[in-house]
Amino acid sequence: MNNDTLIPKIGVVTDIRQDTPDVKTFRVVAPEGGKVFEHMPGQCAMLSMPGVGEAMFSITSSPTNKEFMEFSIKKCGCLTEWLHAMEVGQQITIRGPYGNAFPVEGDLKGKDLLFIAGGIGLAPLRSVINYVRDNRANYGDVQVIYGSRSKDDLVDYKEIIDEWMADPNIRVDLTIDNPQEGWDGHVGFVPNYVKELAPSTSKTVLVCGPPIMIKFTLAGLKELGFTETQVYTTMELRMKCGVGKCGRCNIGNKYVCKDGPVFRFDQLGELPDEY
Amino acid sequence: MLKISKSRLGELFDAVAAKQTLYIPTDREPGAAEYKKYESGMELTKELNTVRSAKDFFFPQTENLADFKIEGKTIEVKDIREECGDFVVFGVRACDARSFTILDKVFLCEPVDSFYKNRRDHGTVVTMACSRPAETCFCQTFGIDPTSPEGDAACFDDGESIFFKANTEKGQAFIDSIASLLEEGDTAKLDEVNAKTKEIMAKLPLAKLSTGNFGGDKLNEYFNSDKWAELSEACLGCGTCTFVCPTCQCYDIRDFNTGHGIKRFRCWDSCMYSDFTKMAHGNPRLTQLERFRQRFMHKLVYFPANNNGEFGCVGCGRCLAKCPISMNIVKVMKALEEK
Amino acid sequence: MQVNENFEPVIVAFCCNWCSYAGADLSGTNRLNYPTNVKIIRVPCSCRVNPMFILRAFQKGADGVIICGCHPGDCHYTSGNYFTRRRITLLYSMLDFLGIERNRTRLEWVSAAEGAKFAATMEQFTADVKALGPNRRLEDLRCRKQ
Amino acid sequence: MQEAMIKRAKELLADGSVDRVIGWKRGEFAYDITPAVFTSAEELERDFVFDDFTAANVSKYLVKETAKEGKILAFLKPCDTYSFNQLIKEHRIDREKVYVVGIPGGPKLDIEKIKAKGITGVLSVKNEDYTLKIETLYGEETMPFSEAVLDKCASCKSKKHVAYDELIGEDGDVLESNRFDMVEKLENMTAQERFDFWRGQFSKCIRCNACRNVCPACTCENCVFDNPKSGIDNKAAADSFEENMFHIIRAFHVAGRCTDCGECSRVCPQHIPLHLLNRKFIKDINELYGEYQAGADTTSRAPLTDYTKDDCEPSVVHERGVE
Repeated sequence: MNNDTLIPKIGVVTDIRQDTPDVKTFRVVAPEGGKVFEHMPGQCAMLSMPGVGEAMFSITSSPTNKEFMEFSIKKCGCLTEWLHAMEVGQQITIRGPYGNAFPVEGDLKGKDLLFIAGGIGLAPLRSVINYVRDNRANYGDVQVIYGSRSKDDLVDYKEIIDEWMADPNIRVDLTIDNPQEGWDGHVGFVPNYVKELAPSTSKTVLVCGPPIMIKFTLAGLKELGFTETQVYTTMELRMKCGVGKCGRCNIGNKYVCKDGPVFRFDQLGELPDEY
Repeated sequence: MLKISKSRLGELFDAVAAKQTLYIPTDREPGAAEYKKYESGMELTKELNTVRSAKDFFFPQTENLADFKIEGKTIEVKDIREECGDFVVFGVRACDARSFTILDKVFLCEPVDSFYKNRRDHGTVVTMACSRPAETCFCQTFGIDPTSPEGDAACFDDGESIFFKANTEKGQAFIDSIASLLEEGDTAKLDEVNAKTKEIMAKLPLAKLSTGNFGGDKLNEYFNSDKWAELSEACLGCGTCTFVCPTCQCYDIRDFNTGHGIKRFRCWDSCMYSDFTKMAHGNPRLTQLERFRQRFMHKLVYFPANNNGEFGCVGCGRCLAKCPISMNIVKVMKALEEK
Repeated sequence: MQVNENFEPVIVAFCCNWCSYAGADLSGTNRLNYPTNVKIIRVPCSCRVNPMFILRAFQKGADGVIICGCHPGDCHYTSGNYFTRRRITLLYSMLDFLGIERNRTRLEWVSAAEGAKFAATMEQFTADVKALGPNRRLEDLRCRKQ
Repeated sequence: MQEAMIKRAKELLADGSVDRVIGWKRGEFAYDITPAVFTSAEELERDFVFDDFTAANVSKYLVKETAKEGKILAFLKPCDTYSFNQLIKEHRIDREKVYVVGIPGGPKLDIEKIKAKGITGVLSVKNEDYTLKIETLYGEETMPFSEAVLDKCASCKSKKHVAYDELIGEDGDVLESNRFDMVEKLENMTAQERFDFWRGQFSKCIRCNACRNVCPACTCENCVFDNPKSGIDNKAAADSFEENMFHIIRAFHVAGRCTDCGECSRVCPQHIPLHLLNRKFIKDINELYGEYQAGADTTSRAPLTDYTKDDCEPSVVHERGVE
């Protein structure tokens, strides 16, 4: 019988990084080494510990990384608590890749890109940002606006400082919600910061973060003159199968796991408001 | 057309069951029929249809997907799939036969569900034309002709004999396998029976129900309708409608710790349940209104939007008969159409 | 019924922390033997035992379930075991009503001083369950060891 | 009766005594009645129905309804008033927000019993002097009223309203019912026979949760069977054990609180006689701890939250009846 997507493969956790007090980044490889499967930026995978649970996570590493996949995971439920408690060397199950991807080889090519992320919302965008950095010639200006509750809650802070900030070809603007000792950067919410920075409306925007942040960011972008067709986001709903059959992530005639998770805002506008 | 006298139906069942597993609808108690594995002497029900639909044969209520063995930090995945044996489901009604086409659209589209396909490949569906539709029947709303059901092979009952007609190769193979029991028969009486059934069909209380006002393009109009509050008001949030429905296909995947390994299984789930879309950080369908709306929007709008206008309902009438508060797709359609 | 001599039942004993668990301890310090079939689960009070616990024990492979608590009137929490008595009576009656063999369930009052009674009770209960054979009527087939 | 009820409901709506009315709404056919809330005289005129098929117990809806603003008029049959009282006792209903009008009870009819007689294509059902005249697609049929009565009504325990603000019609009495007959019959079977009986029944269960969701005693915000942290949450009984467990735990959880309203068996799509489990508990409680009728009042202590020092030991279970 052919392989069935519902039957998972094994992944070995080879590295665990504590990014923030409640976010860890896990490095996953196949038992024989190398990646379990290839993916495109924005796609997701089902991770599971049998007996504990299974859930969909966005793949935060770039496809240009040929050795491993990474997942940045926030502790918020049964499975994520278990994942946070595990040690290096643990095997988990993994299946995927699921969903569409950001159109990095399509509509985004040649465009000026603006990434806007809040908190753990950086996880899916990090994949795209690193993909773009590795294929820098294919894209125009690149700007990242990233904010979090506090300095400690900025995911991948080390990579941001050491690699992105050091990269002369991209611009990074960080912000945190409230003033904090040892922070001399910008303070304020992401949507307001975006308005302050007033990026050029020629850019194509990729935004991800808490729903409330996305809502206000989109409103701010519209004020600045951006249109809905310029803005992409990635969604999250409860999922079980990952292939548009189990019915959970259904919004209108779309299944977020299969037709999403990446949507342009004009596409989202056609769907019923139930997410 | 080939036929067999009804008095010899038992012989026919015995002959089929000698070669492969045979399931027939039989009476469990007065007024309630269910599909059972045929054993010699078992009689075909006189009920119009079974309480549960026939979807169980291809999409059972629970089934194992994989086993896991965990030792220390290592996990072993066991693929427990096996080629299933050939089987025949006899006596499926036209509505349920159509439901398989609808389930196929979900489970056989890429990526193909191998668990479903396995059973679909090995199952032969032998349908039975209806001659006594009930007041709850509305299959004609969805363009189904109960006097000429789909399925691999179709049977027709003229009161004395059962006639056979093949619709597919698989159905022809089935008829060939029992050819020695069949004889050529005159269909004059059968034509009369069918004409009579059609007369009744035209007189059914729901004969006028039409899908004309529904379809993939009606999303915003109906999603935002103010009728949902009233329609869903009394809904208990149980799964009766979902579980007796031949086309409802939502499922859950769960793990069970047996003490000596983990079994991953899938089971039917219902969008009517409060925890269907519940996540660690919230629930996009918070009240019964949203959950109720989802079920009917899916059947009347979302499904046709993705499947060339085909609706996710076959008009079998099970939810009409079984809903504890008698709220159902017919009432929903009628209410949404009012304006 | 045919008794399988090789069958070793799994017995789950829910023991109240204050009396019966101490009673089990005492039977140990007194070097009294009781069958190794008995797996003790310590609970703060016999009334902590939810009917679900009992069913789950059967599901996960127990062949018999016994609940031990302080004698009526001696509850550490004054009245816990009086509630236990009513609840468990009704539950056992229901299991009986559903056709589950009666000797698979029991309740005994064992005080901290009754080490001998604890050992004798377990001996007797294990023998009774052994005579019944493996639990088949209230078993989860998925948990059966191949 | 229906006219009197509509008239009274319209009066109470008109004078502002109540803002809403909960009752029953007519459906597509003669028998498919839906519980419904009415807010205007027009709605009442058009849709309100009270007939031989209005069996649904609307008391549980009052949990949701009394959480809203304003007062609601509830038409309660005698058996419904027991559920109502029990919910008051458990602080699930705000009594101040309900105006209870007691109405006569059944016996109500069960369409499934009519269909089980082979009468299909039912278009209308008329009760003429306790003979049902049933018009169908295939001609007219008749059957005795008594043979189509709902099980719960056939063993009615009481025609007395235990809670009301006013009555339409006369109050009745608590009845000597035969409701424990079947329980007794089962008790007198052997354990193997009982086991086979229940296995046959529970194996029909499709875990639709209709019994739980309709039950006026099942008002937990989050049921153990829906709670992933309980360890026993399940959607479908994946094993016969889980079928047993669901029904045992559910019956146990409502033991001492179940008023024997019979809704669980009425709504079961698979006709599992679930009320027998509840009645077994009621019978045991009556025999072991003294007669108790849940919902008969709003103050007495429930048998499982009470005890006496000389209660019987669980071993009595093992000493009586048939093994």
